[in-house]
Amino acid sequence: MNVAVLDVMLCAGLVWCAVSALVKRDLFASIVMFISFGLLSALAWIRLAAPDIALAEAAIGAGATGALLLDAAGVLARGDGSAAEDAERRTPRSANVLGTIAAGALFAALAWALLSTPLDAPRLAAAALTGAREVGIANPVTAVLLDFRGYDTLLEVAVLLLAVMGVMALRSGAPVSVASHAADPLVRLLVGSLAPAVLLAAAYLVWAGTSSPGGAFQSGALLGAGVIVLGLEGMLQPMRVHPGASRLLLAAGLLAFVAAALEPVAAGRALLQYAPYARKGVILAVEGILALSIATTVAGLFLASSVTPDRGKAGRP
Amino acid sequence: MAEPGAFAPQLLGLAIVVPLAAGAVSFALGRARAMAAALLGAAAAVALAAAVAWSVATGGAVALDIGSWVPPLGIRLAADGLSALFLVLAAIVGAAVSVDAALASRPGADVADRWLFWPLWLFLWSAVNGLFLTADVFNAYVCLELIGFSAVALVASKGSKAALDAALSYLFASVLGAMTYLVGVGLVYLASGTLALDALDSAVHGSASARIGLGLMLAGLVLKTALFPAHFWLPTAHSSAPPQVSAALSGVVVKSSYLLAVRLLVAATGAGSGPGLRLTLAALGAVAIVWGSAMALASQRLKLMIAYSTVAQVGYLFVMLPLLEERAATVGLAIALHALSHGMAKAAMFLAAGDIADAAGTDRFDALAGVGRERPVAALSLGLAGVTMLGLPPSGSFAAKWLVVQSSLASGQWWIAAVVVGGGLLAALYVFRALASLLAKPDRSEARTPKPRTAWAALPLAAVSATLLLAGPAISRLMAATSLAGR
Amino acid sequence: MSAPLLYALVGAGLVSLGAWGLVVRTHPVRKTVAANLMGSGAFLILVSAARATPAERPDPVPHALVLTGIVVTMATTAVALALAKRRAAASEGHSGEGASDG
Amino acid sequence: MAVLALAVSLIAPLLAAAGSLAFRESWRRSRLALNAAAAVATAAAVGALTVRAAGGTPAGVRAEILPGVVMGLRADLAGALFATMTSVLWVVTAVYAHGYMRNRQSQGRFFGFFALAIFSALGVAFAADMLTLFVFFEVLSLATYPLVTHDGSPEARSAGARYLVYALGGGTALLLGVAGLRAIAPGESFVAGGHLAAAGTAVPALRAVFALLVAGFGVKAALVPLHGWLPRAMVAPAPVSALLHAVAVVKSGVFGIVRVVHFVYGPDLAARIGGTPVLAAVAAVTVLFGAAMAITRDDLKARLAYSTISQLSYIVLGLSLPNAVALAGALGHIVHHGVMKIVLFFWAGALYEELKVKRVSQLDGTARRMPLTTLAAVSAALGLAGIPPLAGFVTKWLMGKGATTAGSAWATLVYAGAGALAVAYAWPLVTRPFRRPDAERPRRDRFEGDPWLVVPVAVAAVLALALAATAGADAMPLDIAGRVAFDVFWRGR
Repeated sequence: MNVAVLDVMLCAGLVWCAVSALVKRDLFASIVMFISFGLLSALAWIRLAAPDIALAEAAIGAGATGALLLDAAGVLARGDGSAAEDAERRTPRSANVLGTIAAGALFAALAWALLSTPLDAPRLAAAALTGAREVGIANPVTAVLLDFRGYDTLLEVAVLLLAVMGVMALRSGAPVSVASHAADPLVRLLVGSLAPAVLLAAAYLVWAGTSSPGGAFQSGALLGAGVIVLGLEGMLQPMRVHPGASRLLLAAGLLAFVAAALEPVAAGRALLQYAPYARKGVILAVEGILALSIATTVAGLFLASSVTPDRGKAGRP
Repeated sequence: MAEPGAFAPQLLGLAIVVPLAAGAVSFALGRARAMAAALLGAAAAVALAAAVAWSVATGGAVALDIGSWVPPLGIRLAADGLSALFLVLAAIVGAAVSVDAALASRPGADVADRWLFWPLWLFLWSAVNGLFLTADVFNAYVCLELIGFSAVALVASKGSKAALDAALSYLFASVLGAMTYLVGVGLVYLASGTLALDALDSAVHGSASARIGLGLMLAGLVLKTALFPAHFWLPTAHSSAPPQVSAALSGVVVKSSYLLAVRLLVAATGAGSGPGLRLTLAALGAVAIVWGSAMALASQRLKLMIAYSTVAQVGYLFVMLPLLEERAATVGLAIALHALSHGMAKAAMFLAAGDIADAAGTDRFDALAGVGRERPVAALSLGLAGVTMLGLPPSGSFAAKWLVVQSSLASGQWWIAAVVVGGGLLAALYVFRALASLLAKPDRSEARTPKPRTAWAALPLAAVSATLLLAGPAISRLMAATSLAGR
Repeated sequence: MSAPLLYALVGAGLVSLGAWGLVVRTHPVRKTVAANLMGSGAFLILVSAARATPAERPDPVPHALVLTGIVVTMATTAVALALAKRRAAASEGHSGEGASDG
Repeated sequence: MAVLALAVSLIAPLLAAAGSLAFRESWRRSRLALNAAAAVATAAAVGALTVRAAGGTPAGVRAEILPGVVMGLRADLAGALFATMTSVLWVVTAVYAHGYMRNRQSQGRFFGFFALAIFSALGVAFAADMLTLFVFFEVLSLATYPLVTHDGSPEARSAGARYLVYALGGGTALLLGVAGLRAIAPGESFVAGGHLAAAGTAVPALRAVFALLVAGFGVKAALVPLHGWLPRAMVAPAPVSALLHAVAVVKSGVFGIVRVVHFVYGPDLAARIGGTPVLAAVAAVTVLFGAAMAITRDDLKARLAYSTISQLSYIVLGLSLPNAVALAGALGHIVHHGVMKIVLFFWAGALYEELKVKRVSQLDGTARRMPLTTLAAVSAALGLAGIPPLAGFVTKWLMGKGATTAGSAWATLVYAGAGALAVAYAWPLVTRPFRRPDAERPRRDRFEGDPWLVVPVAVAAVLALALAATAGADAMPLDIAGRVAFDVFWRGR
């Protein structure tokens, strides 16, 4: 796979967006550059034949993270952040120079390491691909994600639930409430027509996950992003989500996965060792619940934290 | 089960997943019943840790291939003597922290009315167990992140401005450490084609990117373990967090990334770059001991002093490393003894400091006169924990100091013995300054309104750590199932 | 100079850039952006290695690792920004109320 | 059965310590009962152990704590001697402390750490090897710190800080010494006559280890220049000064030196490497320095403190002379001096409690107010000065005789000189109480002092007199000391 013009352009774009995201004076401008970096990197993943990652990057990397950053910048830049942060305390010149030298050294070491070892070593490719065929899951990434290294994914779902708990703790325990903003009708129309398509796409991704690019994370992220957009447009009546229900929904993904992991142990097999006949069924079930849970988490993370602190006072105990 | 040994591997998985599940259930149950579910989960975690330690003591090292996929494709959990001992440390400190938080949860206490403490705390415990037991470098990354987030959220749960500032700097330091570690994992995977820890050292031979990758991984772990000069985030975080959280952080969490660093160092000996790496880490450790003790002496607040003492005590764990090569068994035992006794003593000190700060309203030294009389249990716990800080007999850290002095005399590296012995004297300065201010007669003896909370959880912790020498036979039996010599 | 190697080198550049930003920049939002960049850089190295393997399809293991990594990075962003906002709120006015000191 | 006695002798003080700390502050009676019972049980157990040791089969237990690290307890004759003194005097002091501490705070803490100090002193006595002895020695330092700083006043805190600096400094030297010893002779337990005698190690290494060990123990044995902490530690309550600074703490330092010189190196090897000659010189200096300083001190407890420094070095000088009789005298003096000095510290405490008298110059007329206590004190003071036929004279005479037979006449001269100085500093204690007080002391209605204080003083004085009277009889401290000296010098051949 030799270097094409597109690759060079893409790489240049990536570096340029990254540099300006860090260097730009105005906070909003740097966040916009970061979001464009996210989109370019989604393209890069496709060039590197990693469709699963491209999907996740687009939905989470550029979408959810971008939304979170914009919301945070909105709150912090409006001057209610302590003056020191806004004035971007000038780091002392020496720290700046030292940092640059250290970063340069890091880059040199990394580059030298990459150049001195053959990139095209076989590594685990063959083993993983044959393993996936044995197990009967067409999409090898899903096979690795949910079977060979299922334990990683279990902990990763725990990370997501932990993030929500952290955000809730920081809003001192107020339950996740879906807030809404007024918006102009044209955007509402567009979003209204998009919503069912997003729902359908998410459902498809879960189903197709085992055989083609897709899976719990991608569909959950997509669904979550959809809910965020709906929320932003005020399309969701400010439904007073009963705290117990929202907590259960958030924890459902992890609890389901833990149940699927512990069931084999009860049946005398190893942790996370699905029974051969039920493998696809269990994986699909787990993926479904996981997708729902991730969607709630992504939406919850954004909507819960997007409630500006003063409006959040009501929730404070 | 056919014979007890067969179920042993499953214990490893349960020791991680059960607290995790308990945390999720506790979160789902919400404010009213979160504590009850969490305490149940804590009890289960303690029992599982004891079961793992028992099976390692009787049957030697235990390993579990998750989903029965053999590494490098699958993830392996492994428990040799050292990780079993660290698991037991996490269980003991975990039990004490849970009891203290439960005791503190009566109305009016600062931390436990925020019920999210319980699920966050169980996630932290499960992640620490995960890091002790994992034999897969990428899985260790996920555990490191889990620990990072739960610790940051717990530190921030205090709500004070100081706690939030500390939590933010802790978070970014933790993220930088984890990302550096991740890049290291990427490079090592590039070079060796495997993520399994024990297959690492043979695969790492000679290739430049593997050595750089390993270096980056160690750099990340050094940042997470707060070894000097990467310790800047620890004092503020550990001193402004709620007492139970500081006890868990200083007692156990700091040691989890250290254990992984030791495993990597053992693997690095294969790559031939071991000795140089260990000497630099040991030098940093020596500076950490001096710097930590000096700053502890200079601090005006009890909790800040205890936090800086952690920076110094982490230095001890690294200063022993150059001896690991030729005398792996003895130094391995020294590491286990020091980590266990310091972990328990430090947790006891923070719990006691929490109680003392309650009684005096603040933990500034000049306001603590006479509190020793009001809170005898807390003062006694602080004293007993001081025995361990100084490395005086019959504490576990004395046993560790004894083994290190022996080994360094035998292997001719005298400076390590000098640093370890000198460190004990430095610790004496700040420990007894704290004790003296507690025992001092109050100049004005107006009756303070003592809040109804006593550091009952701190006393057994401090007592066990101060007499850990007596548990020597059991610890050395467990360490017999450990091989830290590079292959 | 194969394409994966180019992307890998860009990845290395992004890691260094991210590390520089995380250390030097002080504003929490900029630090979070830097952390995300560093993550993307690391993932770029992994996936370009996956693409370069001689097997008939790219190595799925790094892909799974990167998927996990992306989700973890998003969690980092959410927690960091929530913490930054809470600290701004605490310092702005509510410092007395929510902050039980000592 | 014997191991059971060993266990009781160590566990009883531990239980007393735990109980005292756990009891409520107001449970004074039950605390006294607990401590007294524990003291009696310990004394009985130590008695049984002494009999067994005298029978030639000492009780012992060894365990491998860590791989290659063996620790053990063994109640041999020398250990039994030191333990007997400590446990017997603990009984007396427990009663005295109950009376003395009546209106003071945190008595629970006081009795707790007091019993812990006794536990560690007994541990030092029964340690079978240098590592176990070092462990108990350090626990003793820790247990006595809260006692020295008991009443929390600024002087107490600074005295405690100074005590710690010396104790931890000594502890570090000891740690390095014991590690060095372990490098030279791994895993050896004490043998009368020394177990190092045969080893062919380099002399400089032997000298270094000897110096480190003796310096480590020398801090607590208050050898000049390591004695600074002892006079300042007198700020502690009287029972602490009595038991710890006359019996447990300082004597464990001296006992440690006995173990090093006679049970690790052996007298010949110690002499060959030039260890004991240097030690004898330092001891001689301390004897004279302590006695001279004692004369100048007007504060009663300070005078007694310097007297202790001087008398301790009687013992160190005696044990560093290559002669069995001198060693027997030295070991005997450990017990005799302990009993006599405790009477004087009790007396000082009673004087302060009753009449707020702290200075020697204020002693005039105290005999009329407290005749019984003063009589006991006078008998002890005379003994201290070495006036025949009292206990102090008996052991000093043996040490002097040993010195002349060993051919080091200068040592006899030192003892004679010290004797004169001792008479000088003891004389005011004996005569002033009987003088007519110049200013009419305010009439206190009570005749003698508080019985809780008077009875222990009397009992201790009687004990001192009994020691003198039964000097020759067997099974008494002097006899046991003689046997130990015999074992060291002859069986060792």
